[in-house]
Amino acid sequence: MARLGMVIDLKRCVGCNSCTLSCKQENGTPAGMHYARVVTREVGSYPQTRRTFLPLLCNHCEDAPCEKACPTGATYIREDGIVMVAKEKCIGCRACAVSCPYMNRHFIEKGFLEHGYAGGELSPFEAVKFGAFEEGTMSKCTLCAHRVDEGLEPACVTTCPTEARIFGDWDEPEGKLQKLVRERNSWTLLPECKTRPKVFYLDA
Amino acid sequence: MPEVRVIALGEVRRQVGFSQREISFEGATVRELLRSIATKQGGSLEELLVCENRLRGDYAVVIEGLALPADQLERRLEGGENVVTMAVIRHLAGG
Amino acid sequence: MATHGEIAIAPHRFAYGFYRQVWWNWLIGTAFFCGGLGAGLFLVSLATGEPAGMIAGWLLVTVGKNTAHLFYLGRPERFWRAAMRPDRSWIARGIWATGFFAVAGFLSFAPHVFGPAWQLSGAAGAAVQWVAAISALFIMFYDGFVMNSSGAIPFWNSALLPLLVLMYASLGGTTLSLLLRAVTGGGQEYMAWLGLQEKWLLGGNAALLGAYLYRMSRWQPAARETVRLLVRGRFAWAFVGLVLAIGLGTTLLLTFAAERFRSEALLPVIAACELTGDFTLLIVWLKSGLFSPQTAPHPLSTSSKQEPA
Amino acid sequence: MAATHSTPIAPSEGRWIPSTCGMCLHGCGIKVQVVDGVAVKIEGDATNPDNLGKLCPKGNAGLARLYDPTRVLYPMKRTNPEKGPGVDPGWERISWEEAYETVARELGRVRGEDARKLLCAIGDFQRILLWGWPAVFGSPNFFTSLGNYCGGSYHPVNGSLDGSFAAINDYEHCNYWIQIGSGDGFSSHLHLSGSSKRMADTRMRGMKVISLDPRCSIASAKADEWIPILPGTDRAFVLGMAHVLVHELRRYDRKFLREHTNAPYLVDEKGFQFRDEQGHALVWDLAVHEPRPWDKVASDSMALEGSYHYEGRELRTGFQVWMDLLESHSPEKMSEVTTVPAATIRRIAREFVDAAQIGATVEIGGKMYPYRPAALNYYRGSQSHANGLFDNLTYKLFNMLVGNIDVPGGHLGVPLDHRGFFVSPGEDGMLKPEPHQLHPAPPFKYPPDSTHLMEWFPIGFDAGQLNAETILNPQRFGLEYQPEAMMLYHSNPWWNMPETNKIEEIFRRMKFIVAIDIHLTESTQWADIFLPDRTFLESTLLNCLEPPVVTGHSLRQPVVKPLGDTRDAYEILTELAQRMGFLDNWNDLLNLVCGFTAKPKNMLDPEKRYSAEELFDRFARNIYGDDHDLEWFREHGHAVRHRTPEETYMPYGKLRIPFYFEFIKRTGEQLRGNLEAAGVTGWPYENYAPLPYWKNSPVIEDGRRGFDFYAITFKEPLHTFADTLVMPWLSEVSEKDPIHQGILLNTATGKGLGIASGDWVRLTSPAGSIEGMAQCVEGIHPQVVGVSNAITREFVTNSGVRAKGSHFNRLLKGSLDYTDGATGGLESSARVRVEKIAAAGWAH
Repeated sequence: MARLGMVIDLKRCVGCNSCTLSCKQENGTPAGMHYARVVTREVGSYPQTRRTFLPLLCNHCEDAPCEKACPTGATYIREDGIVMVAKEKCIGCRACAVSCPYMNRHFIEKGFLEHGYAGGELSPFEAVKFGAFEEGTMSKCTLCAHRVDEGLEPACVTTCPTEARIFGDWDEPEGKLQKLVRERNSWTLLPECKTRPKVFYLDA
Repeated sequence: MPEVRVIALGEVRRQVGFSQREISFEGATVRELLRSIATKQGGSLEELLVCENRLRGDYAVVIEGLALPADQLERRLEGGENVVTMAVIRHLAGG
Repeated sequence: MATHGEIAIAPHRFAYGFYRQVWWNWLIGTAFFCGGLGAGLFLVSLATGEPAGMIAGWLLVTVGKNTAHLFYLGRPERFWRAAMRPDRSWIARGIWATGFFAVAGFLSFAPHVFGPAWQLSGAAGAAVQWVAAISALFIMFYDGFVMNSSGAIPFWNSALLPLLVLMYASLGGTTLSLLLRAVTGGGQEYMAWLGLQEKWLLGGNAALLGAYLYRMSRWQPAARETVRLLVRGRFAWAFVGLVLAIGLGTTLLLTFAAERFRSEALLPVIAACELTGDFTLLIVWLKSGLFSPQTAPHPLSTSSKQEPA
Repeated sequence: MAATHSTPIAPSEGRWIPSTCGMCLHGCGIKVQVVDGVAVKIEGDATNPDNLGKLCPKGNAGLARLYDPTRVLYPMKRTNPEKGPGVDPGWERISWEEAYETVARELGRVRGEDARKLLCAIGDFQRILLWGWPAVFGSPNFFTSLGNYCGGSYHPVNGSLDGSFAAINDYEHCNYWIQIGSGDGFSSHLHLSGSSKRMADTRMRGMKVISLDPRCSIASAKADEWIPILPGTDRAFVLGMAHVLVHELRRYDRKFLREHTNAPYLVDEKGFQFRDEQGHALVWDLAVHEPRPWDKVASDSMALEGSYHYEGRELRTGFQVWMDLLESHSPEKMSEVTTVPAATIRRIAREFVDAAQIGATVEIGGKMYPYRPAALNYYRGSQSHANGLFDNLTYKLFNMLVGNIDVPGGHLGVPLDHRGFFVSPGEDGMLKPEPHQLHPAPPFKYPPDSTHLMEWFPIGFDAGQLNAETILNPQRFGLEYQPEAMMLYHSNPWWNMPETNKIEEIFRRMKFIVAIDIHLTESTQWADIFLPDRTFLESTLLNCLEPPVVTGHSLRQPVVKPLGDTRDAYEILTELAQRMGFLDNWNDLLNLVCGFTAKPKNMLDPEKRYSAEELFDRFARNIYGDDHDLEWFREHGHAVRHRTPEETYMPYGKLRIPFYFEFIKRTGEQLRGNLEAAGVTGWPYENYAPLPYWKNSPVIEDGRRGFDFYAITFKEPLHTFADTLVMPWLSEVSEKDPIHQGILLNTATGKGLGIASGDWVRLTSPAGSIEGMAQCVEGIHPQVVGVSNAITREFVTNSGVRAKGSHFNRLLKGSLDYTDGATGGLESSARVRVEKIAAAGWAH
């Protein structure tokens, strides 16, 4: 048993989108789909202005609304807390997409897997990676379960140049995650949705 | 007699007909070394490289990685050094 | 780029701002429309013993609603899987209700169509009619629960939504029942009663919409923004124009006019106006659903500490 | 192709091959997962101390370059003789034999007539070994901007100061970091991924960052304080701070200036070093009150300041000369130039000198060093201006005031490669200045050989922007020939040079163009023959380029079977050299630039052809010894290690570094003599000054002609050069950030002009005009418009990417007046008029 999750340190993050691209190549998502991404925002007014960078990924919520909304049980939560989709059970009703306040559910539209990035034939890379998807079903961030299962960290964590993404297990009282949220000011996204995310953020 | 390894690059190599060679020569200075190396035209490397007692501006002699100043042809060679001779390659690269 | 103060509708998922729900589209709206309308018509017709309405309502649900749903699904061949978790999912419950309705509803009007041989005996017949009625009622409001169970879209997340779709389903059913009676000439004895019901429902729906919008205009920013979109923003033409002015206002005026002049000729126009409003309401409710912005606190301000999960 | 794996590929599948990233010039360590012959994942190599397993977004997009469906995979020839933007070349696949034969014939003809008629554009920074090919061909011409947007003035000053190539502040020890116009540690410049990690660690331990930038860049966004400033005036801000240190606070590192620089050396009335009859530079000895040779006076006896009358001469120390110059640079005056309040200039100056802890020392590795944990770091936009030399000198001198050059916590030189700093003794106890680290400065020549007038920049960079000026006005510069042919090798001069219309005219004049590249660009679509190169994932190379903190080579090796029928650019150039009859000279050049002459047994046989593997096998053994051959690198990936404190901190030991750059003045005087004798007039000699001061640039003067806004360009981590802008993976993401969606202008400015986000605007500069969609933001100076490099491409083959066509370089002038006369650096900002041409939503 474990409760795998992440802490994202906004003081360290420089909004470079390495996570976005690392996820892109690890998961080989079709055009327009990004499990990991960075939302930028300008705050304040000139000259007291800043840009904020908010890296996003599936929050792998304890009370995952996507899992509750799924009529078929295709969305399930693994023992270690990773929220997954069994694509062979998914009917493509998109109730999970509508219920996820973080917009981390992705629908593979018909035709998505027929073309490569530039609209032409699939590249050898895409031919290999697209097999993990199925048209007409949902897909989502798996916290790189296939990497975690081999003892590695998710791709976005491994590549992050500033080490802003910190992966770990919330069940370890003295683990990296618990320590960081004890030491720093931390919060989750949209707490009013009562989803109990396992991704926490540290103040910039 | 000191013995040095002479490396001839580019145009100089074309003139002397070899790329690198161990050379023993009478004397001890760079000038004497250059004098002992014959060119294909029948002259010596000294005639090709030296003008008015100075190394010609379009040729270089590099001894153990350091370029020989044009007026130091009398520099002594102890033997065992690497001596590179070449035509200066202007505009080696951009940037 | 949006600055502090106003929050824009985000053009894509990398932008800060409200994000429009893009998944549930006009096919879902059509399914909800057919479902509510059909079940409403069926229920009104069942209560008033009007087989034509029962048949039409049943067709709207079992053919209209289900076809739209199947067209919408990414994997329609696996639709049956959606029935797996009625304990948790309103969609699953809806599937069961639609299934019960298909059987019980059919059996309810079968004797009228295929002859008395199909007439079930007293208790069984009553049970079938009760099942048909309850499942029809369920179909009339469960869409509201399907939508409001999403805590992600504050505008939908209201206890008033099931009531609103139920009221609209009743209104649509009543309207269509009136029209059918005018066309087929049957069941005239309920015309006055239905006309009265129509007026009350029109007024009730207007009041309910007002309450809904009032409530939402004091709710989370994303809900407030939806209200703005509906009342003054890009959907105002549909909501104010089609839903309020045509669907409720014009319908109500015409209903009074039809009564005043005893003109059944107006009924098709009334039905067209009301059903337009009904359909449009569902579509704009879907289209104007907004997610709340995800954001970091201003880097120079502090936020309250939250306990770890 | 059909999908082959139905689940995500586990990291344990296939094999991981160590290699080197090629997505920018620097080259982080990577490992590539290959499954069934397909490269499926690139990750940072955690064993490489350079990037520590991290990768930037470009590195993470490497597979999209390898498998880019619009890559050119076969040799092609043009069948449509008509050329121009938008004209279909009618490409036709040909054999390598036909391609080589055609190129060797056409270029051979040019070489036979006058080799200088070949214009070369080489932009492959990692394969820097190949840059000498044009020289052995016989052409001096570099027809490309190369690095002079960013490094034109930067590299010569670094080399002149301390024999370094670039510079960075000391991540490990710095506590107060002023960042001017640079992305170091945040978004760009040296080895981004490792630098970002180091910067994050440094900020976490409490270092304060002050960022000066006209735009709220990433560095500014993350900084403790963002100070918006007008483009090209950063120097004025720093001169104002120097004024505060020298004249108001009177706080500077006197010991450092006396012991480690020539600041105390005496300067005569004409600005030359005052020497005795033997030629020794003299200092004023406070003990005996007379000038004495620098090496005969104890440093605490040397006068650092003061004017001295001696035998009727008026002498000042170099330091005093700058003090006198700085007198007129009060914060109030500099505030008028920069728009930054004088109080801010004073405050930052005080914070800086407080943080510098003048006098403190630290022990590292058993050795004592000065400890100066405050430093000013700068790059690109802060100094790529028509007075770029002055900009660079100002930043260096300001750092020197607190004695932080090459000491812990301070401003550290970064070497070009594994050879470290260029250290050799010069005159007067000084380090020999090395303004040219890429090639020796060609001697003065009139008429000039090169179309970019390299012979007239004795301390400068190749001023690529002058190509158009020279080629189109040959009589003005005495150019005796007209170029006829062009070789493009991984370079896009049509895109990368200013005044695009003039560059295009030169393209039109070419009788023959050959391109070696991996895809079609604005430039390569003009080619007659296209020779397809291999990507960094299909070729072999040992790489070490501008690594901060670390040193040593990292191996690039093929991870998959090359796609199509491509050849390694090195082998293409070698084949062409052989066919044109100069293989021997080519090999000899490689013997020289690879350093094989130092270990003659590694030398290439001039008559033999070597594969890239053979070349780099020798290269590896030559540097690291025979036990470190290519096979060793294939297995280990790299020989990268941390630089030692001895290599990092003052590696030149007791040699002094210049404070008063007399050699620049002297060089300028020599050039003046040469050019005047040749009858060339109008050359900007005044930029050959030994000390920097404020003077208006031509861009500031353009403001008087009604061009009331400044235009700048910028890039963020997703992009570098031109290539990444057309890669779908990367452009897709940058298209989602408003910063990269249009022309940025301040919201209040927009309001004043009646411009809102989404409106279509036109920028017009003295050089040209561009159009684009307006994006109103708060994070930009109200007098500045910003154009992301992500919207500058005009030609795209990838159907997933739009050509945005707001090509910033069209706004820049490439002429001599907009060039730094001393370094050849170009002016990278422009003055523009801004006008609204269509409202939002109107199709344009």
